[in-house]
Amino acid sequence: MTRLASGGRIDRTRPLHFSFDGRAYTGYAGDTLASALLANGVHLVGRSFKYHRPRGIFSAGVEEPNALVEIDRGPGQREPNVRATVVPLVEGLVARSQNRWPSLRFDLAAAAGLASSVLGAGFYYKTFLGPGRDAWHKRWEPLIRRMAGLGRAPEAPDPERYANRYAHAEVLVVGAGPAGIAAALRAAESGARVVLCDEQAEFGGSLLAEPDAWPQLAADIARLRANPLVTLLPRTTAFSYGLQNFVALAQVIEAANGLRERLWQLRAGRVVLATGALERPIPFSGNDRPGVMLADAARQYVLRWGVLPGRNIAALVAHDTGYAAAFALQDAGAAVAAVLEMRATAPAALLTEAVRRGIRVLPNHGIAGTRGGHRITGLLAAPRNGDGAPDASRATPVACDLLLMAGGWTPSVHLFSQARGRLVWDSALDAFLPGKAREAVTCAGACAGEGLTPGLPVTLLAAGSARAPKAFIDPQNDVTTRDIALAVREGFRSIEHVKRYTTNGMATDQGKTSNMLGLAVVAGELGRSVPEVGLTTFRAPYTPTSFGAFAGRHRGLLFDPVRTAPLHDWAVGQGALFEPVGQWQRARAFPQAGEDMLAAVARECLAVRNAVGIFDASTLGKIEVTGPDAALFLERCYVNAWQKLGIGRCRYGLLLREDGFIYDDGVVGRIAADRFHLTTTTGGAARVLHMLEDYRQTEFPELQVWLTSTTEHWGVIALQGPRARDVLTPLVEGLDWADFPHMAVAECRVAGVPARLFRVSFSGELGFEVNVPASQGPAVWQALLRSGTPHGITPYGTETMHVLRAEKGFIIVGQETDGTVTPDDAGLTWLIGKAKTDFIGKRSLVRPEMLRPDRRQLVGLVPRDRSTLPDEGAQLIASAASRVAEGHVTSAYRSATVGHPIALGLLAAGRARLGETIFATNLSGPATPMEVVAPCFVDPKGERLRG
Amino acid sequence: MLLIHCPWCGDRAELEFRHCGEAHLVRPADPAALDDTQWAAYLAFRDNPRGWARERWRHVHGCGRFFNALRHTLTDRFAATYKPGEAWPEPPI
Amino acid sequence: MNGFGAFRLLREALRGQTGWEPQWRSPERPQPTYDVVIIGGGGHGLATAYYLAKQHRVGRIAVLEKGWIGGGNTGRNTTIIRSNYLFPESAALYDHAVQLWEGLSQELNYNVMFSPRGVLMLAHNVHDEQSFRRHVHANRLAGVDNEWLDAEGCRAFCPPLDIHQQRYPVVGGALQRRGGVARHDAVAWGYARAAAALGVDIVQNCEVIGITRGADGAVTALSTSKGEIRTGKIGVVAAGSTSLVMAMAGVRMPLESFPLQALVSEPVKPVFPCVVMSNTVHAYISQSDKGELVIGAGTDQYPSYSQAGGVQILSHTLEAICELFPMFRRMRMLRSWGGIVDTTSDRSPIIGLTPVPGLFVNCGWGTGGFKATPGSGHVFAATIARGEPHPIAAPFSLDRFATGRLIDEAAAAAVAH
Amino acid sequence: MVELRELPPFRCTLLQASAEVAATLGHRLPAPLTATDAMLWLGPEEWLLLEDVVPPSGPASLVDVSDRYRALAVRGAGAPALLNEGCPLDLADAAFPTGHCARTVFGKAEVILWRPGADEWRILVARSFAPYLLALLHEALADLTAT
Repeated sequence: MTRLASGGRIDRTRPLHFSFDGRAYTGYAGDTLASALLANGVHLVGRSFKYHRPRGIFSAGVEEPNALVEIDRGPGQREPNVRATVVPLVEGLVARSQNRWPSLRFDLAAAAGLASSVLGAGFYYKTFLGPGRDAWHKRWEPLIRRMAGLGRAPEAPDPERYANRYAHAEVLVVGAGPAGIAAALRAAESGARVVLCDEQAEFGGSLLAEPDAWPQLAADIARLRANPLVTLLPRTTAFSYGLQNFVALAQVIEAANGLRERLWQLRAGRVVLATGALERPIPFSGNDRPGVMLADAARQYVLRWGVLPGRNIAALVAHDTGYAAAFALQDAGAAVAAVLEMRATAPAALLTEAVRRGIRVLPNHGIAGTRGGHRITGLLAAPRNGDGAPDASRATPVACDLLLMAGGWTPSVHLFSQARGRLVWDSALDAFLPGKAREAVTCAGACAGEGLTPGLPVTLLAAGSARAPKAFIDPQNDVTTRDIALAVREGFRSIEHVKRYTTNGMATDQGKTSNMLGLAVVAGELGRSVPEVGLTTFRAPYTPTSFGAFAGRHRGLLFDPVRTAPLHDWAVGQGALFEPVGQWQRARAFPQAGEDMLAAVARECLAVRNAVGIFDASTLGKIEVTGPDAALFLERCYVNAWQKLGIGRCRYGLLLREDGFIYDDGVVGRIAADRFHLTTTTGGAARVLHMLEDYRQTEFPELQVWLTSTTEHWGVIALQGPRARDVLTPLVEGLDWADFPHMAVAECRVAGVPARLFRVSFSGELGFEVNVPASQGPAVWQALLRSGTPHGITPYGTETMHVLRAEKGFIIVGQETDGTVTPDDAGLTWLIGKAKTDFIGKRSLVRPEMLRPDRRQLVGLVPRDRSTLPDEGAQLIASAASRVAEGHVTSAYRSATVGHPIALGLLAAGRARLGETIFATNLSGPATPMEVVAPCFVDPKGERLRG
Repeated sequence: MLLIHCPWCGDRAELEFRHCGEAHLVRPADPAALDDTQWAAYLAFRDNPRGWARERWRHVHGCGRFFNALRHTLTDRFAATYKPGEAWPEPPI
Repeated sequence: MNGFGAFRLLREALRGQTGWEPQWRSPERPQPTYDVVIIGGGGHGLATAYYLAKQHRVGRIAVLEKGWIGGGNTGRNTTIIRSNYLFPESAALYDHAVQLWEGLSQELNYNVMFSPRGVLMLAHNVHDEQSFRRHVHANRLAGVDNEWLDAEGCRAFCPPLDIHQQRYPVVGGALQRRGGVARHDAVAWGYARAAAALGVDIVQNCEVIGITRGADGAVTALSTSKGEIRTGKIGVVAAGSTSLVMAMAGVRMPLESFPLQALVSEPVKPVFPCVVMSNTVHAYISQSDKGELVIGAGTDQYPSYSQAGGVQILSHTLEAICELFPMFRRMRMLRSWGGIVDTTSDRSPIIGLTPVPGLFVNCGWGTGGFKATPGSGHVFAATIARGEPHPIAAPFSLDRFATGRLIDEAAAAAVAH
Repeated sequence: MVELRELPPFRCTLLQASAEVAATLGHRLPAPLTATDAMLWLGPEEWLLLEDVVPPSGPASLVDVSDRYRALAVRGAGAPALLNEGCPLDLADAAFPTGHCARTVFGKAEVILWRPGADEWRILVARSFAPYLLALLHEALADLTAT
């Protein structure tokens, strides 16, 4: 066993059972999956991306490039590419290795490694060019795709929930190591709201591997926990640092009730970044074998988790901290075969201590190669030549089962850089450090370089490695020093080009350990310094973040609000078919037993034409326009004339954009001299109000006019049909029927409820729209139904509404119009106030393009065979063989009233082509001959609606 | 997500606002007097500066007011927000 | 230029990859005089230079790039290629590009990994259905492939798709089988390599700081961070920075530049066979050959040159992805990035002449520029060489904003690019 | 603990007028960003009146919007945490003291939020958005203490 008998922060009284690749293992509470695997002697945990080389546990934290596993918590809860180093062990955890077949130990795809001399950086750009133009897509791409791609995506919907939270704090501290805890304590004492987050389950950071510090750590955390102004967020990663100290945090919760993660979006007065530093690996041949590990990670496994990851270790050291790791492992019972000191000499004090411990230190040494398959078994220690490369001819073998790499430290400046802070190269420390900040941010601890000491400069760490075989920089993507050198040779000089060409730093660890080394190799190849080569930009996320956390609760029915009108529940009870219209759900038809939608629509249409129909029009947008200048305001906005509209009268209004195209339409009624009731399309309610407010506030601020949205206040019930008045009359009080012609509006009572009653028609029949307070809608609807029963009242839906209006040639904005249609195109020039010198869009109507005689104009269309229904969207062509579109079908329906299909369309110079035959394209057959007719199929004189 | 200072409501999250294009474009008093090029200049042609931009916002999910802002388009930082009709502030140096 | 191919790859493997030379010449400094200077070393600019040299035999050509080639929107998009646009002018332009894409790897001797795996645009309501069917009719009439699938057909084409989502179920979709994706960086590098082989100077880290006009108003020279250059023809292909460059010549543009973000997931085994776009729920997605899910977001609402955008935009996009593909909630965002997209008021590009003689512009591609790269470069090169618009480019003139002859794909179709 | 419940319907009127005209109502006008028992400040020259009024003297807009909203009450010390599951405002005492009022958003719905008491909060939401808002709030409530 490699688990130590004592020590570490694991709870040996709480064993936890888990499995990896089907084998059962045991760990303890406090373990990560990685520490538990190591405790069970498991080093081989994965395969690399490209060459499928064996991969072991490389680190002890989020920077892990190698130990990626699949965690399976059940259907929909399978998660790929999870870093074993950050997964807290829980009872029953099921983990599997990835990217191997048939097994982790024997992976056939590892044969790719044999061809690695061919498959260098960017090889795929240079080949797969044939045979044939589609060779890549047809032949080669499928092969490449199968080889790539690490883990498996989940296959079932994720049953768990994700939450969002907005938060504010005077101080956000990122990182709960010693610097972060100290900063949080200081801030909390000043009475500020403090949020302290850390990506790990336990607070303490580097202190968690320093047993002497544990009592004080516990006391500090207790103090923070006792302070009500302090919010402690463990397992929470600050992954995005945006403008104005807006930081996004991903918190892993995994609550028993199914809440998995929460995305915090936090605005902070000041941010303290205490994000620490990451240890640098070292490029040398064979540095990717399982058992090659960052030195400090090995130390943490011993001291924090009580695991001894190797019995006979060697260390390659370029920084003093490597000795602490080697000593810690020795203290825990490991033999130290050798310490290879890359520097010319080891620091005297450390050398003395090593000698005292009986450890052999080889100065100015590197590694010429390693041995081993699924785990390292030995290395070739070699003195370094003048160029820094190990001299293989003078190498001596050293047996070991664990090799530590201590390449020095890179401060974690990711978030500082995301916040557009400037990074400056500190040549003494050989690292980029936070410089001038753009945000209210402080860096504390190792991420600011505090407490760090220099080791061998990174360019020397990489010196000579560019010619070494299989010296990995990015062990997940299998990017070697040679790949980087090749890219430079091929002219990729910008570090961004090198990154993209080699994929260095683009693996799931986002280059946390590979970027600096890649930079050093490029610098070496170009003969420049690291800061001259520059740095790739740091972008969110700091670590990969669940899609689910971003989406939060906005899923399923909560993805977008489902808006329903007051009569919705009634319609549901009637078994209506619904359609989404924007966010609204609207009843599309009310099929009776045995009816399909077409049959229902035919029945509903005939009922309206012959008797009376009732329709929920509540979703129409409504705006109350009030004030002494209300009429003048409308005059300036809409194309129509409004000043002379009588009180109690209505007009069909048309609104353009400044570019002259139709934007919205609707009936406007004048309730009083200074009060209009304006309606908009369902989809246009918000945007019309926004546009009118814009003109009111910014273009015409001198007008005394106000706008109030009343869309949600009024429920609107349309009664349409020759019997509509008969249904309504018994229920209406306070209306002078004698003065209530078509296009009139009055305030009265309907079924005892205060109402605004419009006499308007979108069907061509005698029609009314009853506006009542929304809460009264169902009661009034029921009263109308009762009153209408003797008259054959029939509820109808949006589809019938569409057919009825098309039979009359009334346009629907968004169906007949598409943002490119002018009033004249739609045959609505008659609406434009003749005496008006200006309104929104008027100037655009006289641009040359708008005056072209061949503009597409609204026409009616009837199939010559009186039976073929053309497709909505079908193109109109002059002959069945023509390839030139002259317009398109905007609407097409089977009309029960007319007895054959009817359509509306936009046709070039259409109004002059009545009687012509035009052809409508058909996706599954020859084009349909259509007769061009006037766009009105029922009661062209409009006598019915005046009845 | 930007934090925007509404001249009436103070600092609020960008979610409550709508950007409404370049500011200080005055609708011509007599559009009919403009030729097509001049009218197109009003409709479509914009400064689109890299640097300080004068722009309009509306606190659409707040007090509903339109206002103007001076914002740097390279850093997205606001120097000032101000009410319609007020003179534009000079950009910071 | 030594050719690429399997044989060369093997030969280089045997000699330790030592025989590769720089893929394109990148002189540190420009020459003092050129016949044509292209401002902007993205895919469009490099393609323009390539076709100028290849097809129009222009002798001295420079491409000036402020940073590194392909570092703007070329390297910051979701690589979707399609041509199923509504208006014949647009369909002609984008289909011209698709036809060039189909042979581009061979043309450039550089594998740009064009993968016509099909682009499926989802309809979620009656209005979408009407709009997309109109596209299908219009495209087929114009000889551009596009077909209508019902909901089950959509799921068959894209098995991960949940067509029965609670909120916005899928009612069908428009499928363009010739549409697909390509490797974005390779497009820039491939054009650069092929153009450089024909003698084009590609000067990186060279920022244009002024444009000089002669007494007749025509361009005569430009000044750069690397010195003065005399030239009689300038092609501006500067995407988000177009307004700035054109202002140097005193030309104001109908453009606004917005941040556009995109993101990728961690790589996974092949799970997503095609490209799916949904305008109603606002997202588009494909899977790269590396295995990453490549996901597009909408633009932020305010103009910006910061190449950064708000996290709420990413949230909005990922909500939509999780809605269409609920099994992806446990996938993780690996990288995100932002581009600067220059948009016109009708959401169609501007390609052609300007009021300044000798100054040509190609801009306004908004969120849809990558797919047009070869076609855009091809017609722009012809426009510059001949001094008059290529027939396919002619409708996309700058004066359409005055005449009103707009090509408003966005308004007409409400379709994201 | 946090309690969430829907309030019964109530009458309300939207007033838009200059401050001088509004002052003729006889009510004390709430300061910007605040509410009284009778009136909510919604914006400059815009108030929501919760009591019946006689029209002010002078040009003004009064529109009955009683049926536009549904009203919710949230009570308890944890209310700000619940509200911040969808609302981006800083709801701490210093930023949003008792008596404050704001039109803002919750998730994808616009709401009017005000704080009549230290642990008392009110939400007005447009009628058609109410089911969405209630479902969001109830789900968030269930998760509020989940660990």
